[in-house]
Amino acid sequence: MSDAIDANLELLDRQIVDHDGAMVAKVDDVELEERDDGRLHVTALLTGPGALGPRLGGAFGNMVASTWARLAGRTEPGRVSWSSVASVGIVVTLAVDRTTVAVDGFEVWMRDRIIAAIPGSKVLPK
Amino acid sequence: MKVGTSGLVALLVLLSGCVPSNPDTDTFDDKSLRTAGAALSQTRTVSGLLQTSYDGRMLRPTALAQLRYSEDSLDTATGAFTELNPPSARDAQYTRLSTLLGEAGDLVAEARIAVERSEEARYPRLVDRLDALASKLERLEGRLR
Amino acid sequence: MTVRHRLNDLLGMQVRYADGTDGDRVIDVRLAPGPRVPGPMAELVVDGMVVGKMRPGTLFGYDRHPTQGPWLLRQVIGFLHRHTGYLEWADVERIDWDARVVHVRRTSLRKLPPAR
Amino acid sequence: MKKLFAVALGILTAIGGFVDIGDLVTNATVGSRFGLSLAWVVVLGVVGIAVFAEMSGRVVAVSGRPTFDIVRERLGPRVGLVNLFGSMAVTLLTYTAEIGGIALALELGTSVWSYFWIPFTAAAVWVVLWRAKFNLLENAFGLLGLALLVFGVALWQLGPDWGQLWHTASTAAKPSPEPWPTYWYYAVALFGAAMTPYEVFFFSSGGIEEKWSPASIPTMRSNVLIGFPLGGTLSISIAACAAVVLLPAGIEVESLGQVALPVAVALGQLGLAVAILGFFAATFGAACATGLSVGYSIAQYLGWTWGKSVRPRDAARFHAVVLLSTLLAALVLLTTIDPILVTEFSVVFSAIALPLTYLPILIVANDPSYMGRHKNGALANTLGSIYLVIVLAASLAAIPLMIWTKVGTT
Repeated sequence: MSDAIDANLELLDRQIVDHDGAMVAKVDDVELEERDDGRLHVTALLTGPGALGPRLGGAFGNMVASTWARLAGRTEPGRVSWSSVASVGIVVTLAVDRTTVAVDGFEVWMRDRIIAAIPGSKVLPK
Repeated sequence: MKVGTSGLVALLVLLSGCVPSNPDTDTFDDKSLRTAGAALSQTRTVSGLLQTSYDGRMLRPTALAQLRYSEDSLDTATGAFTELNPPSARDAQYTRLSTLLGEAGDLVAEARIAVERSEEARYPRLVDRLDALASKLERLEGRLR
Repeated sequence: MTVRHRLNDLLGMQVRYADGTDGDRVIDVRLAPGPRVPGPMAELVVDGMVVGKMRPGTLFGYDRHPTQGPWLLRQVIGFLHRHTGYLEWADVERIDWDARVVHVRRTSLRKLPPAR
Repeated sequence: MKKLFAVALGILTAIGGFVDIGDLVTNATVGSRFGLSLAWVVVLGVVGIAVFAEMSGRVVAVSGRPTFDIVRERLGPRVGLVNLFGSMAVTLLTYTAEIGGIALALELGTSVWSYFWIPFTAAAVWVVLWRAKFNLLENAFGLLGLALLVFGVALWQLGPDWGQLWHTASTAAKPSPEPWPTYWYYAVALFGAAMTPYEVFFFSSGGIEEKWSPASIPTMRSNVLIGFPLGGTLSISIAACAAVVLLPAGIEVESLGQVALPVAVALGQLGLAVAILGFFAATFGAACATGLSVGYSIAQYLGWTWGKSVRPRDAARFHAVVLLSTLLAALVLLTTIDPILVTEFSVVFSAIALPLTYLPILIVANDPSYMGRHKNGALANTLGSIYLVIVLAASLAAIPLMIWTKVGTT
């Protein structure tokens, strides 16, 4: 039983980092797939407001999910397939680079639209 | 949402400590006490500013900046008090305090102008008048406490 | 057609025992390593459920790390979670995802084994 | 030798960075109305923030998880979000008060109206947050903040009756005219000023910025256990100066100029200039800390990339939040609301919001899966539990006291 994981306590809401430690997203929910062996298999980690909204629950949670869906133009949340997960500990570490999983659309949008336009955005703080 | 906003309004009214314009004697005495205290505080502040300026211990920009706050604070306290309709039993107290507040306002304005023009020669005389006024306010405060 | 669910749907489901009684809810889902699959980690499979009253402090972990300090909190949370127990996957007869009810073969919970 | 320098630098910045506009105003106000009869609350608050910061610093050094990661992991997304809204409201309020404080300090130095300065101070703070590296920012303002030591020198120069000062402090002898509810209201305000939540957000996120590891625990502890208490003595010296000069004169502090008056009386123009520099550095440093804390906390809750060690374009959402908060703070100040009033509210709401982040840190500091052998010992848990009760009590008492005393004005 040593490497059993309690999902709510030790997987949900954990920070996901990519293989060189860059922050990617949070584990906002976990995808379970029914297999012919009758068991539920973890097939992916779900990220973004699309996954977090339902967990917040109530009118507010629905609003979060629906607003995001309208802005992002889709209802399916960000999906990190289980095959790219390297380890689960205090953080969830991926075996791949964060661009591979491409779950941070809002980050890219904010970077290209606003932050990149401000002088000095490409310079490392001194 | 309706309950929320009315609750918020009630909280703000409570917090602002707003006083009815026709207060009873207790509320009026309490308001007089706090107004006298506020006036005393600003009068002594301005006196301190002038004294330290005269002794070359104060920076002129700091004195000017603080004088502005003291004058504003005094005007606000005075306005909030004089607009009250005192209970008949407190007419003497109302007149007395209103007069002192008026004198304080004039003196602080005089001090501001003097500092603005750097007329240090006038400071000692102003300090004496401010201190005399402060003692009167202090005595009035003592009686109200 | 592969049927997929979200863990959030399972968490908080009512547990209905064989004798029809209910009132307990799914607090956590224990995952255990399953079959080898492409990728560094073995696939995780639902192996059991932590079940009890939905009370504050479920995420504090005191029921699964019983020696965790400080003493004051351990007493308070321990008292709130005294009913918490465990169900193995084999104890689950079926999960009704629409009615959000887990039908169980047993009439009571097992004792909760600590996770580590 | 380099290690010694790092330790010394850490302690000095902890002292200089400890006092902010909330400490300045609240301690001076309390000194001018209650003398040193509330000094025990500052001691209580300083020990409290030292315990709280040491725990969160250890959690960061060992597990690499700063405050709001833990808040979400231990309270779940829903309660975590309520916590985030509460803590952000307080931190934004404090951020606004700090930027207002910088403008007030500049006004004292130039006599130019403070509202004129606000756009420039807000812009200056943002540029520093956009370009400066984390430890440059912390060290520069931390060291400059040491200028506030001038209050200790002023107190010494005033040659007060030390016996009488010690008597009022040790017996918490409340001056007769002040009613008890107001006394307890200002006790909560002082406690909130000493134990502001953003200090822990900034301190723990700073641990990530400076890449702490378990090896950095001793240095972190020296900063907290030596720097914070010395920072606390600065607060007490500000209150003592007010008690010696302002209280007898019946001057009740309502503006920053009055806070500086005792220094002018004691040390003259040079002392006053150093005090104003200290106001500027303390509020600017605190503005940077609170501004970053808003970004840190939201980014940590949502899992975004954050921090000063990456290029702004690689932490776009984090910097967008910092920019938005700065604009918001400047707009609020430009409504000519008095920054001192904003400060008074910020310290009381700090006391209210404190348990929200204190509890998760206390829990995780005990969690073996996060901390391993570095988890809380008996001392940390005893103090931690005592302060959990104190923090909850202060939080519950804050609003009733605020209403009963009409924000301390009765």
